[in-house]
Amino acid sequence: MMRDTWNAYGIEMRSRLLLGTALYPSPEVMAEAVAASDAEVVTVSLRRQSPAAGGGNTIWDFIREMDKRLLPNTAGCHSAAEALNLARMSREIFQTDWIKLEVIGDDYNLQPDPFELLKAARSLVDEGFAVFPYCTDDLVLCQRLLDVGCEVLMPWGAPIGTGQGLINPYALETLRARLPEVPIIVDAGIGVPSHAAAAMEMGCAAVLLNTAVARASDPVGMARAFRAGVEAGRGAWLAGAMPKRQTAQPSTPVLGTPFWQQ
Amino acid sequence: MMRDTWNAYGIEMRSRLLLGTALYPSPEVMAEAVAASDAEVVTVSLRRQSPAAGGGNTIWDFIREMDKRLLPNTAGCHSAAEALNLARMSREIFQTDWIKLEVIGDDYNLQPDPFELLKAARSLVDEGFAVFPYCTDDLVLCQRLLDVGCEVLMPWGAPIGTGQGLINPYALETLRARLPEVPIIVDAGIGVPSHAAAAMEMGCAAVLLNTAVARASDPVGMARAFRAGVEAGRGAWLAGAMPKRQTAQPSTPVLGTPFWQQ
Amino acid sequence: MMRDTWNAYGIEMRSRLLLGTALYPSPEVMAEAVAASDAEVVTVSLRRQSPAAGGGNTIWDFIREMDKRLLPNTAGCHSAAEALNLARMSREIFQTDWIKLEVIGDDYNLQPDPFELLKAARSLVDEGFAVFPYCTDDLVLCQRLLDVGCEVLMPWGAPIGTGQGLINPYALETLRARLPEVPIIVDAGIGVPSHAAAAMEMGCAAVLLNTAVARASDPVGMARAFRAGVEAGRGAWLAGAMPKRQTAQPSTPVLGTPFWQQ
Amino acid sequence: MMRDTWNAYGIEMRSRLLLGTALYPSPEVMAEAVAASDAEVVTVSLRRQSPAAGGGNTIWDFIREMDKRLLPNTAGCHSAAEALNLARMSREIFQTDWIKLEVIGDDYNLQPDPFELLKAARSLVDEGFAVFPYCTDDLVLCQRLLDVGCEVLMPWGAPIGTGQGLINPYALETLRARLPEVPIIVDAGIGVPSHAAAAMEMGCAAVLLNTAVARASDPVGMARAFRAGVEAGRGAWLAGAMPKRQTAQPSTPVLGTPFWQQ
Amino acid sequence: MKLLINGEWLQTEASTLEHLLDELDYNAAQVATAVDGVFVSRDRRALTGLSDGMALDIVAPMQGG
Amino acid sequence: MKLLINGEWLQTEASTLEHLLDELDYNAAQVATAVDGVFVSRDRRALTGLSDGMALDIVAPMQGG
Amino acid sequence: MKLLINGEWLQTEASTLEHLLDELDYNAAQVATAVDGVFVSRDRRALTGLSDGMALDIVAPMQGG
Amino acid sequence: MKLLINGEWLQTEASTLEHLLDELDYNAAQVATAVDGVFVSRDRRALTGLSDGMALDIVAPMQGG
Repeated sequence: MMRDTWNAYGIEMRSRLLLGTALYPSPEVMAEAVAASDAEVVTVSLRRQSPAAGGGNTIWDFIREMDKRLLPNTAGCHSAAEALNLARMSREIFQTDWIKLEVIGDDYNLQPDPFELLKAARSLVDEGFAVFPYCTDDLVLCQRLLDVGCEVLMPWGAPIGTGQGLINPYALETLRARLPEVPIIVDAGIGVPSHAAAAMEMGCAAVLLNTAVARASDPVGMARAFRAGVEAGRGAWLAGAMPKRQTAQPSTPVLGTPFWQQ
Repeated sequence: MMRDTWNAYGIEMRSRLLLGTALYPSPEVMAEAVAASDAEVVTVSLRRQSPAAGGGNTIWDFIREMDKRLLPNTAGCHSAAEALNLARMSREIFQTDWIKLEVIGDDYNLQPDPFELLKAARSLVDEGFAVFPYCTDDLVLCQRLLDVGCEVLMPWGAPIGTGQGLINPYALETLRARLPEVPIIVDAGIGVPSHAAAAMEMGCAAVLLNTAVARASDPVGMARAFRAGVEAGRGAWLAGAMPKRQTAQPSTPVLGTPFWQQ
Repeated sequence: MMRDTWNAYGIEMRSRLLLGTALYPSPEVMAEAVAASDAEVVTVSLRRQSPAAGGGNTIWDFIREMDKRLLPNTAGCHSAAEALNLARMSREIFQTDWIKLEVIGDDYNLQPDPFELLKAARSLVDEGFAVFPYCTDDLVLCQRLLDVGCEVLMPWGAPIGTGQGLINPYALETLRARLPEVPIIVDAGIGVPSHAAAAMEMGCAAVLLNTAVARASDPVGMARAFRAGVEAGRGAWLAGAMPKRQTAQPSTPVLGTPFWQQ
Repeated sequence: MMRDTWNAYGIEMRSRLLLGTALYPSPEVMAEAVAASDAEVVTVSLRRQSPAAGGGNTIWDFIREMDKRLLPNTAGCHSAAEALNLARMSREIFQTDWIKLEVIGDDYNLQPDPFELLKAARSLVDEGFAVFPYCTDDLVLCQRLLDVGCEVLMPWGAPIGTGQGLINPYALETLRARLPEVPIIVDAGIGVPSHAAAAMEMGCAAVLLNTAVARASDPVGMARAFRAGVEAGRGAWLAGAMPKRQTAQPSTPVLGTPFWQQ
Repeated sequence: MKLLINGEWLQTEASTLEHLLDELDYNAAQVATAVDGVFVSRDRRALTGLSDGMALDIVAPMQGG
Repeated sequence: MKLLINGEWLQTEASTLEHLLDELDYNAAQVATAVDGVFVSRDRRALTGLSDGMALDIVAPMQGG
Repeated sequence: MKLLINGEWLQTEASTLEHLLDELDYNAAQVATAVDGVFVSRDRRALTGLSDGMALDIVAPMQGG
Repeated sequence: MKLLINGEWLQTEASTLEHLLDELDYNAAQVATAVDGVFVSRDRRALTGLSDGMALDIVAPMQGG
């Protein structure tokens, strides 16, 4: 098979599955799941460190050892100001310009706040960050994010952690059709590999998920399943799916059917 | 990974993708697509042979050379009597008891005729055939097919050749829940790998398709994509998917979120 | 508005809502709900009568007083033989040839048994009954029911009492398209008026329901709502809906939009 | 039936169907359709007037004569500035503070621009307008519109003129659940009465439409159908629908079923 | 003689279905009857003899869906 | 002096918006006006001087969705 | 004698199905046969006499879905 | 002097952010810091004076989604 890669902020990547590192039953399982997923990028966060913790920080040790590209997030931020400062702290610690920009606008559906998100994205781009905005599937918001310098979009499929899949395929297809040059990563809401495959079949560049793998009965097996699902969807996009038809059409040749007389 | 196989009529199989051999741009592409799909079973048919044809029969030569297990069909039959006689002819030629039993009840949606299908299935089982009935997703029909001795069910996902996917997931889930011991192969209507993955995520044993691969722009690439899709769905079923939730739930830990004061 | 009626077995009817009489909080509420629904036909049943009951049978007194056309059912029958005998008992008691023929094939989804249903329908038609078969949305089964003399079809929308609405609109639309001359009454599974309206918008002749009205918080209000929903859907079918479009189109004229310069 | 009204900006209304006045085959049909719809509010616009037109303006004469409450729109505006000035012009001409605020963000899906919309809404509220914002179903945007003083929300069901219905019911239900006190009017995208009924069944206050009526084969009949559909949905909301169930439940009593022996 | 009437065993000496209905105080005009799962019409009740172990259904109008 | 009126260039010598409406035979009570995209209310039309190149919008009620 | 072979009429004097296949140059091992819609197995072809108006199906392996 | 450190009040006499991290035994290379919600980079910690009531965030790498 031809080499099929994608690109974000000048980095060429092979794997189209980005994986979160939270919610796993143990650091060991996390590490094994990441390996099984074939992800090249994993998401991480910054959290308050108690002084008592000393040097101990098992999970981070595990993550560091995996030697994957890090995508730090600003999870939990509710304003542009918070997200900005957390992004700066991330850059210092993780030594990367990459930032998954989350600015939550509602504590019930954990959706992005379009207004604060755009404000934060503009500032972060100005400061040289490579912004991966966790956004809604709103075309105008997405266009604005591109206007301020984002080179990637990360619309939600469904609210974080719900596993509902792609609740508004129409909107995602509109994004894909209207912004054909931009890598779209569906982030949040994916529950099973068929959801991931469906996103890729639409022409999305990649998929980012966490809960669906971490909270499976067997996270490692599920990571492997998602890897296959993403490959399946990507492969289908490249191979060009048949058009849907309204009426049935036989596959076996009709000509020469036995027992049939004029 | 543990060896994961399934079983139909005493034959243990590894691959959960059964592939049709019709509608490909060329025999070469067909052969390459079958190889890429990793299918162990391919469907074939019998058609009237003109005497002029002599020994020549390119496509059949290609199929024979692949050395796959054959599943002959009775495509085009509209009555139990036709299907019975075609099945007998198939057994003689293909040297196998396996038969994909199709008895079409309507030329518009090419759906199975529940009545003729059941009648033909009963007779064929009596004659020692291993019947793979192409059926609807009707629970009662499926139960009756089991009652007369079928050991596998092949409900449609959507009308043949439409690529619409699983048009009635509720019915398929009901089949799966009520007949947990029977291998269910979703046959017909699948258009893209995410459809196949979704069928496998429900716990189906396998998927049979033809048009979606043969009529893709790149059949070989699509065969590979479906292989991955089936593996993805099967893997997810084994790994135990997270439950869907109505409301969002953060993946990144909330505890220790910076900037937050009581 | 032009008089819009429909016809079953030679009886012309105005109302397109048929209502069940079971599950109401009280006979009074039932009577009031039936009145509010504007139904001309109500379904009834036969049940074992204890000798102790004497003449008392409140609910039946209420039903009789409403002076509606009765459609007795064979609810609870699991075989053609049971349904046949219950139908004959119904005819004697209710003095009507009309029979809602139910032959249940599964106690979990309460779906019709296609085989026993067809057998019973054939016999009942022969005995002069006007058979209203509660059937699945299977086109071949429906065609067979017509072949044995049914003049009306009553496919389910969803399993009885679930309120899930039309779970397979594709199948219902196929029925409507392929059997354009036959009155189709969607029976079972309807939960809210929009479901009833959707069935009517497809060109169904009528809708039969019970639980959705009887188990609403306010059955009388819900009966009125369903009456409106059925009228809405019927009106839309007659008025000819706009075609769906993939892309937006302004309603307000674009010509003469202020502030716009070439 | 109890009097059931709703309220926007201090005006109590009975009818929950707001109707557009564009796209009808003739002014006469428009007037008749509005009458049949029972709408109390109709939308209007301002468009450039050629001097040659003199006093003649047939359609406006028809609208004026209907003596309905007017809701002027800012259709075609692409920025807050345009919308502001058009709103001021509307107020002068139509002598009403009411304004349906449209600020289009994309010419393909005609969706609202969340950023310009919010800016315009803030200014118009400050100038004393009663703003009816045509918005997306984004909860955060809706909350912001309320924060700047909007007392009504008008989320889209689907892109204008597509007739696709409610493409994201999850989002609309979230709005309804999170903002229970605010009148929500589903505006745009509704194609048939069942769509309108479904919106009302969710607890929306009203529905605004135009194309679905104006472009029906029989606009007057369709107006009547939508009137019924809105009443049906509203009635159902008030009457309290039964809960959906996963498994079937008989309506006819099981106790006393004949032919059954222990 | 024991009969299974509407699912319950009952001791009776009624020789015909008609007599049985009388004996049990049914309003004969308001019920329909079956013996061993087979409908017995009103005008045949007097002609329908009963014997030990028969299963009878005696039904009356009721609400239905 | 040339003005862009409703998207089309027009030659005029009208000194104010009010005069222009008169000159063009508009029914002043039935239109609303904007100059260079900014609303000009009815009572300010007489005070609104015109100069070369200005863009005017003159609008009237119409159907809308 | 005229036979309907795979949907087309053919004049032949072959007395059995086996002879017919020979006459038409079919590779007898690679086809399956039916007479008047009923399967005739390979070992019964020599025993299967033909008569005027019979409908024969002679089929071979092919692609299928 | 009382400081709000990661959401909890603490009594300290550390004059700069750098001193505070030392005093609390943080591994200075493994945390990032903010004062009153504003990021303070590593090389500015020594220059950042502390005063009563300031809110500090001291964060370290963690799993995330």
